[in-house]
Amino acid sequence: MLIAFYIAGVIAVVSTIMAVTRSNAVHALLYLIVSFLAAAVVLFVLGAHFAAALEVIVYAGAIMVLFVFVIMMLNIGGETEKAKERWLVPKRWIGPALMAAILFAILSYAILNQPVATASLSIVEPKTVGISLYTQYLLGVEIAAVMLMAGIIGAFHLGYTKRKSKHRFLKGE
Amino acid sequence: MNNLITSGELLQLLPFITMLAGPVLMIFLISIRRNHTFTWILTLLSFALTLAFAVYLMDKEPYVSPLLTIDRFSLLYTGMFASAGFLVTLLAKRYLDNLSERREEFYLLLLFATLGSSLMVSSNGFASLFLSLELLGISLYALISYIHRSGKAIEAGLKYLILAALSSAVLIFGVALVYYETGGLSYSSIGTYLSQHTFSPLLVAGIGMIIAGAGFKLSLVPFHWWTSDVYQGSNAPVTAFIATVSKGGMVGALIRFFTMIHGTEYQQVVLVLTILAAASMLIGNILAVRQNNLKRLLAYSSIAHLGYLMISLIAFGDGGTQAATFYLYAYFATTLGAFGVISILSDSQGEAEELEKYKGLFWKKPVLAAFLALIMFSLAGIPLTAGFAGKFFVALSGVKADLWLLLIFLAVNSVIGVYYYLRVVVMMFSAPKEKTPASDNSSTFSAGYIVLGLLAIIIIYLGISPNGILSLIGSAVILP
Amino acid sequence: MMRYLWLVPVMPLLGFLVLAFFGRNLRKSIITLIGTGTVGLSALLVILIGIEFLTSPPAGNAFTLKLWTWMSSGGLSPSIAFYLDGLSLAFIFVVTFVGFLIHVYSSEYMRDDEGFARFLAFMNLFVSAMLILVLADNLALMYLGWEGVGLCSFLLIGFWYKESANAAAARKAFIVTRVGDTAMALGLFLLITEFNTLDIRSILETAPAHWTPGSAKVVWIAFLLLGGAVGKSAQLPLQTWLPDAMAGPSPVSALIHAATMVTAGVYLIARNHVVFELAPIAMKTVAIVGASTLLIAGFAAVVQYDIKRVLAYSTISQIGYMFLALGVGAWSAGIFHFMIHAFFKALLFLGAGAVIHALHHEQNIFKMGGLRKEMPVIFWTFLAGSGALAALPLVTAGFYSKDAILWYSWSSEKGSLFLWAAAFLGAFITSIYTFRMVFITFWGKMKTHIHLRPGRAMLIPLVVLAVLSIIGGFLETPHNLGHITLFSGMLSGVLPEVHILHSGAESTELILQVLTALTGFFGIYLAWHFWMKKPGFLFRLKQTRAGAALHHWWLTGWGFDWVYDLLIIRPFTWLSNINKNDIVDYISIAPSNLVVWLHNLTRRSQNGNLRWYAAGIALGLIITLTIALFL
Amino acid sequence: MMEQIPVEQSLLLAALLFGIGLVGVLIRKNMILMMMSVEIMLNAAGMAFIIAGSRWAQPDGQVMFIFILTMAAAEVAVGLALILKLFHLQKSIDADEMTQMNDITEASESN
Repeated sequence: MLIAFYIAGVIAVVSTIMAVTRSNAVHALLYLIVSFLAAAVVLFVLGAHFAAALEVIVYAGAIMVLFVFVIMMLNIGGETEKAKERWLVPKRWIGPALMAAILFAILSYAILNQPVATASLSIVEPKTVGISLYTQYLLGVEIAAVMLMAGIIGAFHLGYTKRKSKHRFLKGE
Repeated sequence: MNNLITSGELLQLLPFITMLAGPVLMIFLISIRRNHTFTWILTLLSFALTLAFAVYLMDKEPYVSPLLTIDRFSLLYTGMFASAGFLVTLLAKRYLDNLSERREEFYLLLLFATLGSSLMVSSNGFASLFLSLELLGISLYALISYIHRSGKAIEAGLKYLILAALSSAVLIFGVALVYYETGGLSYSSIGTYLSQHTFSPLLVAGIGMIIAGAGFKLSLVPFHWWTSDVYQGSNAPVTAFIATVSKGGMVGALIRFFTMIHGTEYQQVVLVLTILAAASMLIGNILAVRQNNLKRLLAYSSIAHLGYLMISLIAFGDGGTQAATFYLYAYFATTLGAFGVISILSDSQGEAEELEKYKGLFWKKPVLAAFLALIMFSLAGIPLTAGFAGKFFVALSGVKADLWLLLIFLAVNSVIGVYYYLRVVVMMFSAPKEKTPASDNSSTFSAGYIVLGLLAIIIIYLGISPNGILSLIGSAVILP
Repeated sequence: MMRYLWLVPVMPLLGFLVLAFFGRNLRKSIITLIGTGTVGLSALLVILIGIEFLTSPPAGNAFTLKLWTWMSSGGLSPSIAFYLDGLSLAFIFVVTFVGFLIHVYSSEYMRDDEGFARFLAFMNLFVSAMLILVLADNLALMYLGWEGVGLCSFLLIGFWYKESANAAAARKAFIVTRVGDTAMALGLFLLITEFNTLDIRSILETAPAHWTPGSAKVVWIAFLLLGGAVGKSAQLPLQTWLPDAMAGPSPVSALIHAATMVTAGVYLIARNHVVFELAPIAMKTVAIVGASTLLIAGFAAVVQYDIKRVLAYSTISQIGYMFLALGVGAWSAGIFHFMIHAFFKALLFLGAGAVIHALHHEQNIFKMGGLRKEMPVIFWTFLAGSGALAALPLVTAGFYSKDAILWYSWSSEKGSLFLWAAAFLGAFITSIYTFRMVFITFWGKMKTHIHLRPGRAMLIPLVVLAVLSIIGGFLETPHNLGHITLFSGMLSGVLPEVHILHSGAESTELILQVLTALTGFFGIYLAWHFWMKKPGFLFRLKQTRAGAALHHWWLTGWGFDWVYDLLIIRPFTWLSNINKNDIVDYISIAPSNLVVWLHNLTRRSQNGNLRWYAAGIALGLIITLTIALFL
Repeated sequence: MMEQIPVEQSLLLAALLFGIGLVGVLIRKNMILMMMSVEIMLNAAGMAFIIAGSRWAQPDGQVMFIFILTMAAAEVAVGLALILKLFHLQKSIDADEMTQMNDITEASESN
């Protein structure tokens, strides 16, 4: 299991780096899906079987597909970005990478400076998760539902286009 | 299943249910037939009912569940947000009338956003806080870009979305670290843990990230970047909403969090908050000094005002929370008023955001100009306005907690503030450059004028006799 | 009668409200009636209350009238309450009475202005705010009045706001005084933390037991309060706003300089005299600030050609005298000078206003002249005021008040030779610039045609004030001249007696009096000599500065002039040259330049670039975490 | 068997993913990929929750993970709609071209 954790972890990190650095948007997304799958393995190893399944189904399966759809709709996959192949000049990434490195250093300092001895991990069954979700977190689920509704209404409104009418305020623009 | 909701608890949740029932009803109505005015009235009704229920529940038993605590404190804030939402709705009507279609969703989103903000204050743990924060956020993304044929609105919406999601990620990562360390998501369990253990680096990092995420919503320096662009890009009623309700929710949530964990007893927390407050006051005011766009000016001034408010949050005990809440009231009234004026003046030429447009306003619309002058005086903290009383209480709480450095910052910054607030006033009184065409459809804004009249009364009332509100706030204790 | 004390500030406030809301639709006669009538009624009320107060003094020589609790928070509950004692009585008398005369005057002066109602409304509000300031029984209410006065000055200085210069002057006045205000606010907050009360009286009563003299806290508080006083009273280094404040109409200047606003600082120090006496170094600073201000402003006044600016500098200089008096512990002398100054300065401003009005808004004194015969009433009243300002011995009130200050700056415990010398030199310069102004304006040839003669509403206040400028001094006379102590008697319960070091020095006092009187006359003579008899001399002097042989010979031919040149003209051209470059202004300009510079610097950060903003947030996060973890 | 996995290392993995996501937000000009990078950060936060939940043997961590998932889905929906709108308006989804509003071009020169 430990080996699985390390292998999945390395794959997750490498594929995430690839996802962030690829110039081709579709490639980046595919790497990201790999990264999410690896993350799912990590979650599984950590004992969260339910979450691992959700990671695959919702994150890699649903959300990422949405991204792919939009990229294909806008047709910005390959060529537009290819033209700027040399986009990854050091000037652009060195600052952000440095910042992220510092942030990571700070966080690892905090993580590794634990006064308490390392606790062990244990498996949390999907059943307990489900029960807690619908008892203790019932109101939370309700709020999440409202949140999704707000998202749907917002996306519906914003996605709507009709060319002929123009807002009176915007005639000047 | 002893945790399912009983009918008695449903009654206690009424203010929130009202804000939910309104949209549900509206969705049904929209699916049958769209009617702007009717939806508008329904929205107003929902807000009014929310306020009424909040007032009604004030003296009833508080509701405590694993996720929400509905006590007098949260009801006070809910009432405040509902009133602000009511006023924003009044202002928005004319705006949306100019939109040819699809006007009704605005009100749904507005109600959702207000609900999110109210739930933030009622949250007694990070799970519900995160959810309600995102409910607010997601409604706001769409509201900001609501008039989505404007490039500016889309730009503002996207900027806000990316940055808000970024800061949400930071906040929630911080929460994860805190949870990892303490084993609890509710404030009370974190508080219990803290009272028994020392502050470990991981916990400090977690709380630091939470403060950073909260600082984004409050637009504290250095998390303030979005403020001016979003204020400018979104339409004036929504800007008023962002400036008030969305920030107020976070202030309330922070107050509850710090009360439960006794956050201001830890010098790391105090140090970080002090630096954020000082930087916000200074940078906010400096950015506003020569700003020629009224919306951006108000954005920067709101950064500074949240900085002032932070003083009382840091001072905390001895009326600090009361001062913060009172300051929020004053800030709500003033900010809503300012954006009310902007939305009344906005016309087919676009948003009235350039200061140049306000040149000689006194000669064309004396009532509006006088009102805006009152707003500016209140923002500048001239006595007998709400702004003065708020600043007075904030300063008083700072004095009691011996926060002299911050007080000196407050004093210096209010001088800078006076400069640009008066600049607006002087602008309105100076002679207009050229003869502007007679103002159009000035009689149809009666709803807007009602809002302004109400706010003027509130601003002066809070300045002359703040006692009533103050004792109300004083009675609003936070339940564990 | 004292129960009606609350009406004193409320009457003008009512006037303000009525005029502000309905002023547009009222006839001018009714506006006049409301605007002046309300202030007149308060003045009447003050006189009645004053008579009752003096004839049958209330217990403890003070009277408190509590109306309602303003707000209560954290154990503090400032109330709307008024407090009357000798000090506040003196102030409210001057504010209402002189204020009333100014209102009467402006009812004619401003009658044809389109904003007549607005003008009177603001004036009423101004008077009301000042009354609240001096009558306040607690610090919060006092701060309310203090800010209100500032706000009204902003509104009135910028009254003719259509010209951007006027609006700029108004803003300058508000912001410069605001700098002082913030210092004062900090001082007040320190006082609150020390005593946990806002009540002025209980603070002052417990202060001597609370602090040891000279302890750090009390010194801090005294200096912060001094900051506020310096801002409002236009003393060094915050005096720069006052000359610019001349942008407002003349009655406004009269009100600001005589009855309200600039004297607020004097009131603040006098009211908190206990604090200052516990902080000797702050007291000393008050005296030094007063002495240096009176000199610098005096020098500046000599070279001005705008009649209102001459008067403005003279106000700064005279307030300097008051500060000097307060600084040496001669409290009642300072307040007495405040009252007399209010009479003659109001008179001078109103007279100047009448002249300006008559000459079609001509303010340059070199374009006036010869008005002595054309406008006799104005001339004689103006002369009375000038006499008082220059402290002509025996016959003017200014002599008695200024003489007291001069005497105490020498003889009091905290006085010194230097302070006396400064005050003495100041008196000399005062007589020079005062009579320079009088001679140039009223003597010589007519240079501008008179187009409008002042009517009765303008002349009567002038005459009343002129009479007061002459006889007002007899309320308080020195030991060797009758020894009347009516005024200091009234203040004796409030302000401590001055401690005199050189006791029994009657002869010294007489010598000093004679000396002062002589220098006054000498100054007048010099003014006559240089600006009337040989007007070309100064001109040539300026042309051939420091060098030409002819000029030098000519100077030595006038040995006397040479001394004068060396001692007076050189220093003052030097000083006025410095002043022309507004070196003192830099002190107030530098911070604003700094702010603008910072603005331009930080503005670049708001470049609209999303990635830049995200980087900003990331950097902020790193900084936050670093501070939290490693500091 | 589970005991073999050190908690710190898994938390470090989450922090590392969080950092990489941050780099992505900062260097990506394509709005879609920017949003994608934010998703990486959110996913890392969710992972941290699960680690914490496993550490305390509580379901709360996974519950929070689900909530984060929900929020991410809603946000992506709105965000992608906005990006589509942006593309319609500007024919570009380059973040660097989205600078209509700023303080530099609207430089305030007059008083």
